[in-house]
Amino acid sequence: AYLNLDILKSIESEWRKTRCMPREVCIDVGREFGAPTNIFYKPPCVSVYRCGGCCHSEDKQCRNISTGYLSKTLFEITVPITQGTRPVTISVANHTQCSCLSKL
Amino acid sequence: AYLNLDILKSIESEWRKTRCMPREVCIDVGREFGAPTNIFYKPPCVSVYRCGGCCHSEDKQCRNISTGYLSKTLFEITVPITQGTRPVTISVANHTQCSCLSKL
Amino acid sequence: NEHGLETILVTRSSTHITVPCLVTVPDLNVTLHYPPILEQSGITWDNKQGWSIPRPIIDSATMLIGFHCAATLGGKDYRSTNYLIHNAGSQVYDVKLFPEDPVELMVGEALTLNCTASVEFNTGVDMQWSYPGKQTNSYVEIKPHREPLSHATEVVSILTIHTVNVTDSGPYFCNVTSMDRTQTQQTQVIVHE
Repeated sequence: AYLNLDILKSIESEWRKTRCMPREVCIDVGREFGAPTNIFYKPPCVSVYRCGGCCHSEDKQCRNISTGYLSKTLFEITVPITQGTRPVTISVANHTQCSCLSKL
Repeated sequence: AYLNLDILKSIESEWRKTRCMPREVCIDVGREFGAPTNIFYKPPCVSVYRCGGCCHSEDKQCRNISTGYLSKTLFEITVPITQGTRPVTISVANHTQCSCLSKL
Repeated sequence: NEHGLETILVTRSSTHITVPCLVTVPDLNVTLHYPPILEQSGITWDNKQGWSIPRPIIDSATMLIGFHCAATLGGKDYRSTNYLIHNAGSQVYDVKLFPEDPVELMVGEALTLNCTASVEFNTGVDMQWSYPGKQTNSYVEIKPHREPLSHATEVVSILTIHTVNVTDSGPYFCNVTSMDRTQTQQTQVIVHE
Protein backbone atom coordinates (compact mmCIF):
# COMPACT_ATOMS: atom_id res chain seq x y z
CA ALA A 1 0.00 0.00 0.00
CA TYR A 2 1.19 3.53 -0.67
CA LEU A 3 0.53 6.52 1.52
CA ASN A 4 -2.05 8.89 0.04
CA LEU A 5 0.02 11.84 -1.23
CA ASP A 6 -2.68 14.35 -0.29
CA ILE A 7 -2.50 13.14 3.32
CA LEU A 8 1.29 13.42 3.21
CA LYS A 9 1.11 16.93 1.77
CA SER A 10 -1.40 18.16 4.36
CA ILE A 11 0.69 16.69 7.18
CA GLU A 12 3.89 18.30 5.83
CA SER A 13 2.05 21.62 5.56
CA GLU A 14 0.87 21.38 9.19
CA TRP A 15 4.39 20.48 10.32
CA ARG A 16 5.81 23.54 8.56
CA LYS A 17 3.15 25.84 10.03
CA THR A 18 3.85 24.69 13.57
CA ARG A 19 7.65 24.70 13.43
CA CYS A 20 9.81 26.59 15.91
CA MET A 21 10.13 30.18 14.61
CA PRO A 22 9.61 33.81 15.70
CA ARG A 23 5.87 34.43 16.20
CA GLU A 24 4.02 37.66 16.94
CA VAL A 25 2.88 37.76 20.55
CA CYS A 26 1.42 40.32 22.97
CA ILE A 27 3.65 41.05 25.95
CA ASP A 28 2.18 42.54 29.13
CA VAL A 29 4.58 45.43 29.81
CA GLY A 30 4.04 45.59 33.55
CA ARG A 31 4.72 41.89 33.92
CA GLU A 32 7.67 41.85 31.50
CA PHE A 33 9.47 44.63 33.39
CA GLY A 34 8.23 43.87 36.91
CA ALA A 35 6.67 47.33 37.20
CA PRO A 36 5.60 48.63 40.63
CA THR A 37 2.01 47.77 41.51
CA ASN A 38 0.82 51.38 41.27
CA ILE A 39 1.84 51.81 37.64
CA PHE A 40 -0.32 51.08 34.61
CA TYR A 41 0.63 51.20 30.94
CA LYS A 42 -1.56 52.26 28.06
CA PRO A 43 -1.75 50.17 26.04
CA PRO A 44 -1.05 47.47 28.62
CA CYS A 45 0.69 45.25 26.01
CA VAL A 46 3.10 45.58 23.12
CA SER A 47 3.51 43.38 20.06
CA VAL A 48 6.87 41.72 19.50
CA TYR A 49 8.18 38.46 18.03
CA ARG A 50 9.10 35.59 20.36
CA CYS A 51 10.15 32.06 19.52
CA GLY A 52 7.26 29.62 19.53
CA GLY A 53 6.12 26.45 17.84
CA CYS A 54 6.78 22.78 18.42
CA CYS A 55 9.92 20.66 18.34
CA HIS A 56 9.61 17.01 17.31
CA SER A 57 11.16 15.61 20.45
CA GLU A 58 10.42 16.14 24.14
CA ASP A 59 14.10 16.67 24.96
CA LYS A 60 14.17 19.77 22.74
CA GLN A 61 12.77 23.24 23.39
CA CYS A 62 12.14 26.14 21.01
CA ARG A 63 14.56 28.92 22.01
CA ASN A 64 15.88 32.16 20.51
CA ILE A 65 19.36 32.02 19.03
CA SER A 66 19.39 35.67 18.06
CA THR A 67 17.54 38.61 19.60
CA GLY A 68 17.06 42.27 18.78
CA TYR A 69 15.32 45.02 20.73
CA LEU A 70 12.39 47.19 19.67
CA SER A 71 11.63 50.64 21.06
CA LYS A 72 8.01 51.12 22.03
CA THR A 73 6.36 54.32 23.24
CA LEU A 74 3.51 54.02 25.76
CA PHE A 75 1.68 56.10 28.32
CA GLU A 76 2.63 55.40 31.91
CA ILE A 77 -0.01 56.16 34.56
CA THR A 78 1.16 56.40 38.17
CA VAL A 79 -1.39 56.11 40.95
CA PRO A 80 -2.39 58.28 42.71
CA ILE A 81 -3.20 60.06 39.45
CA THR A 82 -1.93 63.37 40.82
CA GLN A 83 1.50 62.13 39.80
CA GLY A 84 0.18 62.32 36.25
CA THR A 85 0.47 60.39 33.05
CA ARG A 86 3.46 60.59 30.74
CA PRO A 87 4.71 58.96 27.53
CA VAL A 88 7.64 56.62 28.12
CA THR A 89 9.83 54.69 25.68
CA ILE A 90 10.82 51.14 26.56
CA SER A 91 13.10 48.61 24.86
CA VAL A 92 11.59 45.15 24.42
CA ALA A 93 13.32 41.91 23.37
CA ASN A 94 12.35 40.76 19.88
CA HIS A 95 13.45 37.25 18.86
CA THR A 96 14.84 37.12 15.32
CA GLN A 97 16.04 33.51 15.04
CA CYS A 98 14.90 30.34 16.79
CA SER A 99 16.01 26.74 17.06
CA CYS A 100 15.00 23.52 18.81
CA LEU A 101 17.77 23.28 21.40
CA SER A 102 18.46 20.31 23.61
CA LYS A 103 17.31 20.57 27.24
CA LEU A 104 20.13 18.25 28.38
CA ALA B 1 1.57 71.83 25.69
CA TYR B 2 0.17 69.53 23.01
CA LEU B 3 0.82 65.83 22.71
CA ASN B 4 3.22 64.95 19.89
CA LEU B 5 1.06 63.44 17.12
CA ASP B 6 3.69 60.93 16.14
CA ILE B 7 3.72 59.54 19.68
CA LEU B 8 -0.07 59.36 19.63
CA LYS B 9 -0.06 57.56 16.28
CA SER B 10 2.54 55.00 17.38
CA ILE B 11 0.62 54.32 20.59
CA GLU B 12 -2.64 53.88 18.66
CA SER B 13 -0.90 51.50 16.27
CA GLU B 14 0.46 49.42 19.17
CA TRP B 15 -2.98 49.34 20.74
CA ARG B 16 -4.52 48.01 17.52
CA LYS B 17 -1.81 45.38 17.10
CA THR B 18 -2.32 44.03 20.61
CA ARG B 19 -6.13 44.01 20.69
CA CYS B 20 -8.17 40.94 21.56
CA MET B 21 -8.65 38.96 18.32
CA PRO B 22 -8.17 35.47 16.85
CA ARG B 23 -4.43 34.76 16.63
CA GLU B 24 -2.59 31.81 15.06
CA VAL B 25 -1.25 29.48 17.74
CA CYS B 26 0.30 26.01 17.95
CA ILE B 27 -1.78 23.53 19.92
CA ASP B 28 -0.18 20.38 21.38
CA VAL B 29 -2.59 17.69 20.22
CA GLY B 30 -1.87 15.20 22.99
CA ARG B 31 -2.48 17.79 25.65
CA GLU B 32 -5.54 19.34 23.95
CA PHE B 33 -7.29 15.94 23.74
CA GLY B 34 -5.91 14.32 26.93
CA ALA B 35 -4.37 11.50 24.89
CA PRO B 36 -3.16 8.35 26.65
CA THR B 37 0.49 8.46 27.69
CA ASN B 38 1.56 5.87 25.13
CA ILE B 39 0.38 7.85 22.10
CA PHE B 40 2.40 10.37 20.09
CA TYR B 41 1.26 12.58 17.24
CA LYS B 42 3.26 13.60 14.18
CA PRO B 43 3.39 16.50 13.94
CA PRO B 44 2.93 16.94 17.68
CA CYS B 45 1.09 20.29 17.18
CA VAL B 46 -1.48 21.82 14.86
CA SER B 47 -2.03 25.42 13.88
CA VAL B 48 -5.39 27.01 14.69
CA TYR B 49 -6.70 30.44 15.67
CA ARG B 50 -7.42 31.19 19.31
CA CYS B 51 -8.42 34.43 20.97
CA GLY B 52 -5.46 36.36 22.31
CA GLY B 53 -4.35 39.91 22.95
CA CYS B 54 -4.92 42.38 25.74
CA CYS B 55 -8.01 43.99 27.21
CA HIS B 56 -7.58 47.44 28.70
CA SER B 57 -9.01 46.50 32.09
CA GLU B 58 -8.04 43.82 34.58
CA ASP B 59 -11.65 42.74 35.10
CA LYS B 60 -11.91 41.77 31.43
CA GLN B 61 -10.55 38.74 29.64
CA CYS B 62 -10.15 38.03 25.95
CA ARG B 63 -12.58 35.18 25.13
CA ASN B 64 -14.10 33.58 22.02
CA ILE B 65 -17.66 34.54 21.20
CA SER B 66 -17.83 32.34 18.13
CA THR B 67 -15.97 29.14 17.36
CA GLY B 68 -15.63 26.82 14.38
CA TYR B 69 -13.83 23.50 14.05
CA LEU B 70 -11.01 22.57 11.68
CA SER B 71 -10.26 19.03 10.54
CA LYS B 72 -6.59 18.12 10.77
CA THR B 73 -4.92 14.90 9.60
CA LEU B 74 -1.94 13.63 11.59
CA PHE B 75 -0.06 10.41 12.19
CA GLU B 76 -0.77 8.68 15.46
CA ILE B 77 1.99 6.46 16.88
CA THR B 78 1.01 3.98 19.58
CA VAL B 79 3.73 2.48 21.76
CA PRO B 80 4.74 -0.30 21.71
CA ILE B 81 5.32 0.39 18.02
CA THR B 82 4.04 -3.04 17.07
CA GLN B 83 0.61 -1.46 17.19
CA GLY B 84 1.77 0.64 14.24
CA THR B 85 1.39 4.15 12.97
CA ARG B 86 -1.75 5.38 11.26
CA PRO B 87 -3.18 8.60 9.86
CA VAL B 88 -6.01 10.02 11.99
CA THR B 89 -8.29 13.02 11.45
CA ILE B 90 -9.13 15.20 14.43
CA SER B 91 -11.45 18.19 14.85
CA VAL B 92 -9.88 21.17 16.60
CA ALA B 93 -11.60 24.29 17.94
CA ASN B 94 -10.80 27.41 15.89
CA HIS B 95 -11.90 30.75 17.38
CA THR B 96 -13.50 33.04 14.80
CA GLN B 97 -14.62 35.99 16.94
CA CYS B 98 -13.30 37.36 20.22
CA SER B 99 -14.30 39.94 22.75
CA CYS B 100 -13.11 41.34 26.07
CA LEU B 101 -15.68 39.80 28.42
CA SER B 102 -16.15 40.59 32.07
CA LYS B 103 -14.66 38.15 34.55
CA LEU B 104 -17.34 39.02 37.14
CA ASN C 1 1.95 -1.29 7.09
CA GLU C 2 -1.47 -1.10 5.48
CA HIS C 3 -1.20 2.72 5.50
CA GLY C 4 1.98 2.69 3.38
CA LEU C 5 3.99 3.98 6.27
CA GLU C 6 6.81 2.51 8.34
CA THR C 7 8.14 4.05 11.55
CA ILE C 8 11.89 4.23 12.20
CA LEU C 9 12.77 4.59 15.87
CA VAL C 10 15.59 6.87 17.02
CA THR C 11 16.81 6.22 20.55
CA ARG C 12 18.95 8.60 22.57
CA SER C 13 22.10 6.61 21.80
CA SER C 14 21.49 6.38 18.01
CA THR C 15 24.32 8.03 16.08
CA HIS C 16 22.77 7.27 12.69
CA ILE C 17 19.36 6.44 11.23
CA THR C 18 19.04 3.82 8.51
CA VAL C 19 16.30 4.09 5.91
CA PRO C 20 16.12 0.35 5.15
CA CYS C 21 15.63 0.37 1.36
CA LEU C 22 16.86 -3.05 0.33
CA VAL C 23 17.48 -4.00 -3.30
CA THR C 24 18.02 -7.27 -5.15
CA VAL C 25 20.22 -5.65 -7.80
CA PRO C 26 23.44 -4.78 -5.92
CA ASP C 27 24.64 -1.99 -8.20
CA LEU C 28 21.23 -0.40 -8.68
CA ASN C 29 21.23 3.40 -8.43
CA VAL C 30 18.89 4.14 -5.48
CA THR C 31 18.06 7.74 -4.59
CA LEU C 32 16.86 8.87 -1.16
CA HIS C 33 14.07 11.44 -0.99
CA TYR C 34 13.64 13.46 2.21
CA PRO C 35 12.12 16.67 3.49
CA PRO C 36 14.12 19.91 3.14
CA ILE C 37 17.11 19.64 5.48
CA LEU C 38 20.06 21.93 5.96
CA GLU C 39 22.99 19.63 5.79
CA GLN C 40 23.27 16.77 3.26
CA SER C 41 26.86 15.60 3.68
CA GLY C 42 27.39 12.36 5.55
CA ILE C 43 24.39 10.58 4.05
CA THR C 44 25.73 7.26 2.76
CA TRP C 45 24.38 4.27 0.77
CA ASP C 46 25.00 0.58 1.57
CA ASN C 47 23.19 -1.87 -0.73
CA LYS C 48 22.88 -4.37 2.12
CA GLN C 49 21.35 -1.94 4.64
CA GLY C 50 19.96 1.11 2.86
CA TRP C 51 20.60 4.82 3.33
CA SER C 52 22.37 5.92 6.51
CA ILE C 53 21.70 9.47 7.82
CA PRO C 54 23.84 11.02 10.61
CA ARG C 55 21.82 11.84 13.74
CA PRO C 56 22.60 15.62 13.72
CA ILE C 57 20.89 15.91 10.33
CA ILE C 58 17.73 14.31 11.73
CA ASP C 59 17.82 16.52 14.80
CA SER C 60 17.98 19.66 12.67
CA ALA C 61 15.19 18.61 10.30
CA THR C 62 11.97 20.60 10.66
CA MET C 63 9.87 17.52 10.02
CA LEU C 64 10.56 13.80 10.16
CA ILE C 65 8.36 12.55 7.39
CA GLY C 66 8.57 12.18 3.64
CA PHE C 67 11.57 9.86 3.63
CA HIS C 68 11.44 7.27 0.83
CA CYS C 69 13.72 5.65 -1.75
CA ALA C 70 13.31 5.50 -5.51
CA ALA C 71 15.07 3.62 -8.33
CA THR C 72 14.63 2.98 -12.03
CA LEU C 73 15.23 -0.44 -13.58
CA GLY C 74 14.52 -1.36 -17.18
CA GLY C 75 12.80 1.96 -17.74
CA LYS C 76 10.40 1.30 -14.87
CA ASP C 77 10.28 3.50 -11.74
CA TYR C 78 10.18 1.87 -8.31
CA ARG C 79 9.44 3.59 -5.02
CA SER C 80 9.70 2.36 -1.43
CA THR C 81 7.10 2.82 1.29
CA ASN C 82 7.15 6.14 3.19
CA TYR C 83 9.16 6.37 6.39
CA LEU C 84 8.35 8.40 9.47
CA ILE C 85 11.10 8.92 12.07
CA HIS C 86 10.15 8.90 15.74
CA ASN C 87 12.36 9.75 18.71
CA ALA C 88 11.68 7.04 21.28
CA GLY C 89 12.81 6.68 24.87
CA SER C 90 12.43 3.53 26.98
CA GLN C 91 13.42 4.29 30.59
CA VAL C 92 10.89 4.52 33.44
CA TYR C 93 12.78 6.16 36.31
CA ASP C 94 10.19 5.88 39.08
CA VAL C 95 6.50 5.40 39.72
CA LYS C 96 4.58 6.94 42.64
CA LEU C 97 0.96 6.65 43.76
CA PHE C 98 -0.49 9.51 45.81
CA PRO C 99 -1.66 9.58 48.50
CA GLU C 100 0.88 6.96 49.56
CA ASP C 101 -0.81 6.25 52.91
CA PRO C 102 -4.10 4.30 53.08
CA VAL C 103 -7.15 6.47 52.28
CA GLU C 104 -10.18 6.46 54.59
CA LEU C 105 -13.49 7.94 53.34
CA MET C 106 -17.19 8.05 54.17
CA VAL C 107 -19.79 6.74 51.69
CA GLY C 108 -20.66 9.51 49.19
CA GLU C 109 -17.32 11.29 49.38
CA ALA C 110 -14.99 11.72 46.38
CA LEU C 111 -11.82 9.63 45.93
CA THR C 112 -8.90 10.92 43.85
CA LEU C 113 -5.73 8.88 43.31
CA ASN C 114 -2.76 10.28 41.37
CA CYS C 115 -0.32 7.88 39.70
CA THR C 116 2.80 9.71 38.52
CA ALA C 117 5.83 8.30 36.69
CA SER C 118 9.02 10.07 35.69
CA VAL C 119 10.18 8.71 32.33
CA GLU C 120 12.93 9.34 29.80
CA PHE C 121 11.89 11.89 27.17
CA ASN C 122 9.72 10.43 24.38
CA THR C 123 8.96 7.25 26.36
CA GLY C 124 5.46 5.97 25.72
CA VAL C 125 3.93 4.20 28.73
CA ASP C 126 0.58 2.50 29.09
CA MET C 127 -0.91 3.39 32.50
CA GLN C 128 -3.67 1.04 33.68
CA TRP C 129 -5.58 0.86 36.97
CA SER C 130 -6.90 -2.21 38.79
CA TYR C 131 -9.39 -1.58 41.59
CA PRO C 132 -12.32 -3.30 43.32
CA GLY C 133 -15.05 -1.48 41.37
CA LYS C 134 -13.43 -1.95 37.95
CA GLN C 135 -16.03 -4.39 36.72
CA THR C 136 -19.09 -2.87 38.32
CA ASN C 137 -18.54 0.83 38.95
CA SER C 138 -18.96 2.84 35.75
CA TYR C 139 -18.69 6.22 37.55
CA VAL C 140 -14.90 6.21 37.49
CA GLU C 141 -13.01 8.95 35.64
CA ILE C 142 -9.41 8.34 34.51
CA LYS C 143 -7.46 11.29 33.10
CA PRO C 144 -3.99 10.88 31.51
CA HIS C 145 -1.49 13.73 31.13
CA ARG C 146 2.05 14.10 29.70
CA GLU C 147 4.33 16.99 30.73
CA PRO C 148 7.89 17.24 29.37
CA LEU C 149 9.98 18.88 32.12
CA SER C 150 13.61 20.02 32.14
CA HIS C 151 15.30 16.59 32.52
CA ALA C 152 12.54 14.03 32.03
CA THR C 153 8.89 13.73 31.14
CA GLU C 154 6.23 13.38 33.82
CA VAL C 155 3.33 11.08 32.90
CA VAL C 156 0.26 11.12 35.09
CA SER C 157 -2.97 9.16 35.39
CA ILE C 158 -5.60 10.52 37.76
CA LEU C 159 -8.39 8.18 38.93
CA THR C 160 -11.50 9.84 40.36
CA ILE C 161 -14.61 8.25 41.88
CA HIS C 162 -17.00 11.11 42.58
CA THR C 163 -19.20 9.30 45.13
CA VAL C 164 -17.60 6.26 46.74
CA ASN C 165 -19.47 3.25 48.00
CA VAL C 166 -18.49 0.56 50.53
CA THR C 167 -17.87 -1.77 47.55
CA ASP C 168 -15.09 0.61 46.46
CA SER C 169 -13.02 -0.45 49.48
CA GLY C 170 -9.85 -2.46 48.79
CA PRO C 171 -6.43 -2.31 47.05
CA TYR C 172 -5.88 0.10 44.11
CA PHE C 173 -3.05 -0.76 41.69
CA CYS C 174 -1.44 1.53 39.12
CA ASN C 175 0.38 -0.48 36.42
CA VAL C 176 2.90 1.42 34.26
CA THR C 177 4.01 -0.57 31.19
CA SER C 178 6.82 0.63 28.94
CA MET C 179 8.42 -1.21 26.03
CA ASP C 180 10.31 -3.64 28.19
CA ARG C 181 8.57 -3.98 31.57
CA THR C 182 5.73 -3.13 33.92
CA GLN C 183 6.07 -1.35 37.23
CA THR C 184 3.24 -1.33 39.77
CA GLN C 185 2.35 0.82 42.76
CA GLN C 186 -0.49 0.13 45.19
CA THR C 187 -2.49 1.87 47.90
CA GLN C 188 -5.39 0.85 50.15
CA VAL C 189 -8.83 2.51 50.23
CA ILE C 190 -11.29 2.02 53.12
CA VAL C 191 -14.89 3.34 52.78
CA HIS C 192 -16.95 3.59 56.00
CA GLU C 193 -20.75 3.48 56.17
